[in-house]
Amino acid sequence: MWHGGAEQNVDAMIGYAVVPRDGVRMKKIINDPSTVVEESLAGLAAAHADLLRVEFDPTFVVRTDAPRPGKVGVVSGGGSGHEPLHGGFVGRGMLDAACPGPVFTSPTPDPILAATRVVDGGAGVLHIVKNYTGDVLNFETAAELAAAEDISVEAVVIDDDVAVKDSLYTAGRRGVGGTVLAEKIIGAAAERGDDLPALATLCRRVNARVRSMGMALTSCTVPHAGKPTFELGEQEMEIGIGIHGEPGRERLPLEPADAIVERLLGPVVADLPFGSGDGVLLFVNGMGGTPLMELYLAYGHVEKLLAAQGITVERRLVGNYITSLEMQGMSITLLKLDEEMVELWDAPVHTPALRWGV
Amino acid sequence: MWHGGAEQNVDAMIGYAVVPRDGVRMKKIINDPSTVVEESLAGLAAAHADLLRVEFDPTFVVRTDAPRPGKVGVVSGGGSGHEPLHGGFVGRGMLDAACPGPVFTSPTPDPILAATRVVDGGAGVLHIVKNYTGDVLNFETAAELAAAEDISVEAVVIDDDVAVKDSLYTAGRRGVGGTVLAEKIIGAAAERGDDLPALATLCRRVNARVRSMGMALTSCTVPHAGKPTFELGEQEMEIGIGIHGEPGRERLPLEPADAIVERLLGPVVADLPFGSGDGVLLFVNGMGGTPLMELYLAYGHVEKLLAAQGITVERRLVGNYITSLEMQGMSITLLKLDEEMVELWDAPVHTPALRWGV
Amino acid sequence: MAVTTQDLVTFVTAYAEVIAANRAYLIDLDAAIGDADHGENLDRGMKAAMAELADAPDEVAPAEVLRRVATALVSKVGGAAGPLYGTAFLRASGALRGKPALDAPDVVAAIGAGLDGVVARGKAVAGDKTMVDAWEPAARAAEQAVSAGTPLAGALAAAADAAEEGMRATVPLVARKGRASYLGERSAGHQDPGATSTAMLFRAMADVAARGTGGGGPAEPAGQA
Amino acid sequence: MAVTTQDLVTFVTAYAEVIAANRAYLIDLDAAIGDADHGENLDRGMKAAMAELADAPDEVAPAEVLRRVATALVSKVGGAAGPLYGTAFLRASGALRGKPALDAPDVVAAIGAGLDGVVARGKAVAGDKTMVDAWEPAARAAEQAVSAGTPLAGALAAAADAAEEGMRATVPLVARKGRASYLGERSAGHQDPGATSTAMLFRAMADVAARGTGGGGPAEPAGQA
Ligand SMILES: Nc1ncnc2c1ncn2[C@@H]1O[C@H](COP(=O)(O)OP(=O)(O)O)[C@@H](O)[C@H]1O
Ligand SMILES: Nc1ncnc2c1ncn2[C@@H]1O[C@H](COP(=O)(O)OP(=O)(O)O)[C@@H](O)[C@H]1O
Ligand SMILES: [Mg+2]
Ligand SMILES: [Mg+2]
Ligand SMILES: [Mg+2]
Ligand SMILES: [Mg+2]
Repeated sequence: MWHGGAEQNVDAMIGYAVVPRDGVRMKKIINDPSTVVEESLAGLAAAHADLLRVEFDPTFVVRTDAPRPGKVGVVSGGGSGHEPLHGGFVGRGMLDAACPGPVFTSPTPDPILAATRVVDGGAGVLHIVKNYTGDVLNFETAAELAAAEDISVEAVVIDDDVAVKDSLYTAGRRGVGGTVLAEKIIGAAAERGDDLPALATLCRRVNARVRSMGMALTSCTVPHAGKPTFELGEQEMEIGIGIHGEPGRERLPLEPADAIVERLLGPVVADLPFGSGDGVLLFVNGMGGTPLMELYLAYGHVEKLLAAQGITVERRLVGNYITSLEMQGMSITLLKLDEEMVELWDAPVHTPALRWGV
Repeated sequence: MWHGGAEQNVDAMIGYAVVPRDGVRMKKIINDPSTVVEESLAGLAAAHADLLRVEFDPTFVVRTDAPRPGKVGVVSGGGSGHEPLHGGFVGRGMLDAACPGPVFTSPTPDPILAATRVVDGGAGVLHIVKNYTGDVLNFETAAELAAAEDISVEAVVIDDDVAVKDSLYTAGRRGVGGTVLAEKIIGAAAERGDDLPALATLCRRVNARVRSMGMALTSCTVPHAGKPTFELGEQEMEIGIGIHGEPGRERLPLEPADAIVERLLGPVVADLPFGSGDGVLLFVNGMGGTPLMELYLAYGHVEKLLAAQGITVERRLVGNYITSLEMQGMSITLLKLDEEMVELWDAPVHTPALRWGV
Repeated sequence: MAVTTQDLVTFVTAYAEVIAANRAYLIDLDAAIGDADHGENLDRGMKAAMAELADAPDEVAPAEVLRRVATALVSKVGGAAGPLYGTAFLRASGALRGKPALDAPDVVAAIGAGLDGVVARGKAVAGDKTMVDAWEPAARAAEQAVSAGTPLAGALAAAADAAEEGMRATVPLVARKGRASYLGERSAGHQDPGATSTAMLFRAMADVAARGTGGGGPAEPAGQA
Repeated sequence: MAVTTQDLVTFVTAYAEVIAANRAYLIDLDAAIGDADHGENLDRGMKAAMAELADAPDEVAPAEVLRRVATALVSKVGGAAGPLYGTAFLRASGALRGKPALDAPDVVAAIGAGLDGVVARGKAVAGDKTMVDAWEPAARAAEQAVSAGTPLAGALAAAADAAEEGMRATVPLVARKGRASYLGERSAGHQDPGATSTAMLFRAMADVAARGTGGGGPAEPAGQA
């Protein structure tokens, strides 16, 4: 019923994840699937030693100046493969620490707990958690363990993906592009001195006002799997994908950019709903392998469609910020802004991936 | 001898570049190959109206505050498909204008001349030109035409690609990653008030001290061609590519990241040569479709190799900054720094793609 | 015919081997309706569990064996399966606390506690297309068999059969929990990876029980070519 | 048998048609040793040239036809080919300034001026694997034929043959100029796209000359199915 069985020699299996036995390599600049996350983090640390350092046992990324006494620590994390999220957002005015798990696998409680301890400056720690069963469960356990050490922890779950039909009886919606915006805004609020309950409330408010939807032109290859997660025909695309290379809600024939944009934007706008008079932050995100030429082209069309509905783009972000490895594709995120959010978005930030005002 | 011939009806050919007749689409978020550059630029302009505007007849990107009286205008350009280069580098402290041609085709003299006129604040204009026959010839013509209008123009040609064997009798080396560094450094020097001869001298000095080499894991698809420029096997890579999707010097079996990095870094270091005691800017660049996870992994290995040779990485840039459409691959650029270059690199810059200090 | 610490180690070892052998298969199942990591995650976790057990002194209690496995799974697997299997082993360990060796009702209690742990953490019910669809029938079958006086080996064989049946029954289901739920109707037609790894867990248990009685060195595989 | 403005328009039109028909072919040639744009660029340029000629009054001089084509190519083609062909047409136009109609030596002079323009801008010599490898033998053949008293149609046919031979001779060459030079030895074994489009230029010229004498409406294609 399943392939192989107990009679196979386990030794022959060890190292399977290393260079596949037949010498087949992937189209990736990596050495070994079993060390890709750590090697990449080592590079991040080497490149941005002024901002952050990386601990490896357990693995987390943390600001060089943590803990900051009196400041709430802001921690996020999740599987790797979404770079620059989350490690690339560690630094002044954004995350105090990030916990990267293996590729597409949420971290275990150990690194989350360790990061939580390191960034606690006495004012408690906020966990920003993307809504995936694994992330939620592991952050939950870490928070319980931290509480047992008298660290105040609040967790806010981000679930902005309108591609997933929500229901009381399901795992709910995924956390996707809205996470980047929440991390920036909450990071700025923490930097200005907001306390833990205020930050949690603000983060829930951001989550309540942000919606996203994504699509893929190609699949991606998880390093330890060694082959594309799904097969997509030359003339096909997936609509309603998340950020883990999982297939989406629908497979459709390829379409022009304008039609793709409309497929994504329609459900996003309708869901909140966004409406005439709203000021929004528009985030056009690439899935990792989509060049800026295409993202700006899409951005232009989204802005026009929004303008036609009386929705004003007050702030924007265009680029590959929350990704699925080398997947080609994009997502559109809209956040309904208020004055406070604009101010916090504009506040100085200095991280490997986002920087302004510094 | 060639396919088809004059007897074919030209009308049937018109629109070939639009949606291919059999309805075949590319894995790109675009509407129409014949308008992709303009549509993308419209999105860039919409997203960054605070920094730049785009003119369309002829096509160029220009700072909103141009011309700045007394400041030398810095203009670059070349074929499109290398985004964010050059349009994404227009703004404070970098380029005053960029002239994007069609995909991988250098612009004609018209937009270069128009941009040169618009940014001339009386102190003349510096053209930063990548060394390709087309770019050089078209910028040359534009400079002659500008001179006829009494605009002082100096042109500096960037040719940093060590993959190309240099010789008096050939087209010479290509301009690649070093262009990004030159544009940043020269932009900062222009902003502080350097005059045209000083800028040209400095730019030549940067060019003399910068070396690059690139590789591809995949080809890319030029929109109007509709299919990949070259076919690369599942287990192959191209070493010594440029930024136009052209094949490289050698086709080799895929290798681990460390081996790839060594293949690129060796010739770069040997060429200048860089040596013990040198302080460098290390630029690890993605070709458009390579995720940050891989680029940081490579960065880490480069830094280690340099350290072992006594070369210190004093500044760095990691990301997809000079690209070949959606190509997966990377390039490594080293610039031998001096104090002035460090200061100019650190100077404030505010463009769509590079921002700090502002 | 008491189950000893050594039997539990043998079982855990057998499970680690099955998971290693089926790593790619579980990745493939997860690729179809999830994110292609289930086999990789469990394999990493069970290797860590084996490392935890390698330096276990012979005199540790059965509960300690399961506690060590739980710790390894919680701290090395991550994702959804890490906390779920980790909690299952932790609760099973708790149910066996203080017992130097186990009888059939102890094993049934441990299995039941494991299921309760999965449900407590994951909030899935039968029919949601998760590992619960294999756990629940397995726990029920073991309990009924032991209540009816079936010897442990037979009860565990019944549990493994039930788990495999539950696993197969996930194929037509539309997922309501876990990552597969994001696919909506498209999740139907695929076997749940977690239910599959759970069926493997019960089959490993049954195989070890079938091989022989407690005590002594590594059990010899029985009835193999 | 003078060449008129109308003949030149017919020739430019024929060339635009050949380029349109061979757009994909020229892209493919350029993909192999360049950047896959030569066909696209020339097609865009020749369409622009046709637009420039569309509103040309009948009484413009031959030099003006070529000047308009040059302007269109310079301002619409870009890349290497734009300035090179643009300069060629501009210099050819210069060679014909003031002439209401052309005789065979005028045509030879214009071709020679065109070649000089390409060489002046591009600095390539024969054997560098560029369009010069087609231009140069074509110009030489035309000149020799006309000097030997061959009528224009025959001279241009010889030029076209020579250009095509030069084009084919680029195949084994290692490029020393243009984008193909970056490939080093790997550029050998491929036909140069620019030499190919130049051969097409001379074939279009010869075809138009063969079709008939000056004046009158669009020439009828001769000897076709
Ligand atoms: N809420 C839940 N309750 C029980 N089991 C669940 C739940 N969510 C997911 N699972 C199980 O976990 C399996 C997936 O595990 P794994 O792939 O390791 O984690 P992830 O989904 O985080 O990548 C699913 O096949 C399913 O059986
Ligand atoms: N220096 C040169 N002199 C003459 N012809 C050249 C030179 N450089 C390039 N060419 C010609 O230009 C052709 C390429 O044109 P095209 O593809 O339009 O430009 P680009 O190389 O800029 O993409 C080559 O095939 C070659 O014949
Ligand atoms: Mg996972
Ligand atoms: Mg070109
Ligand atoms: Mg999974
Ligand atoms: Mg070309």
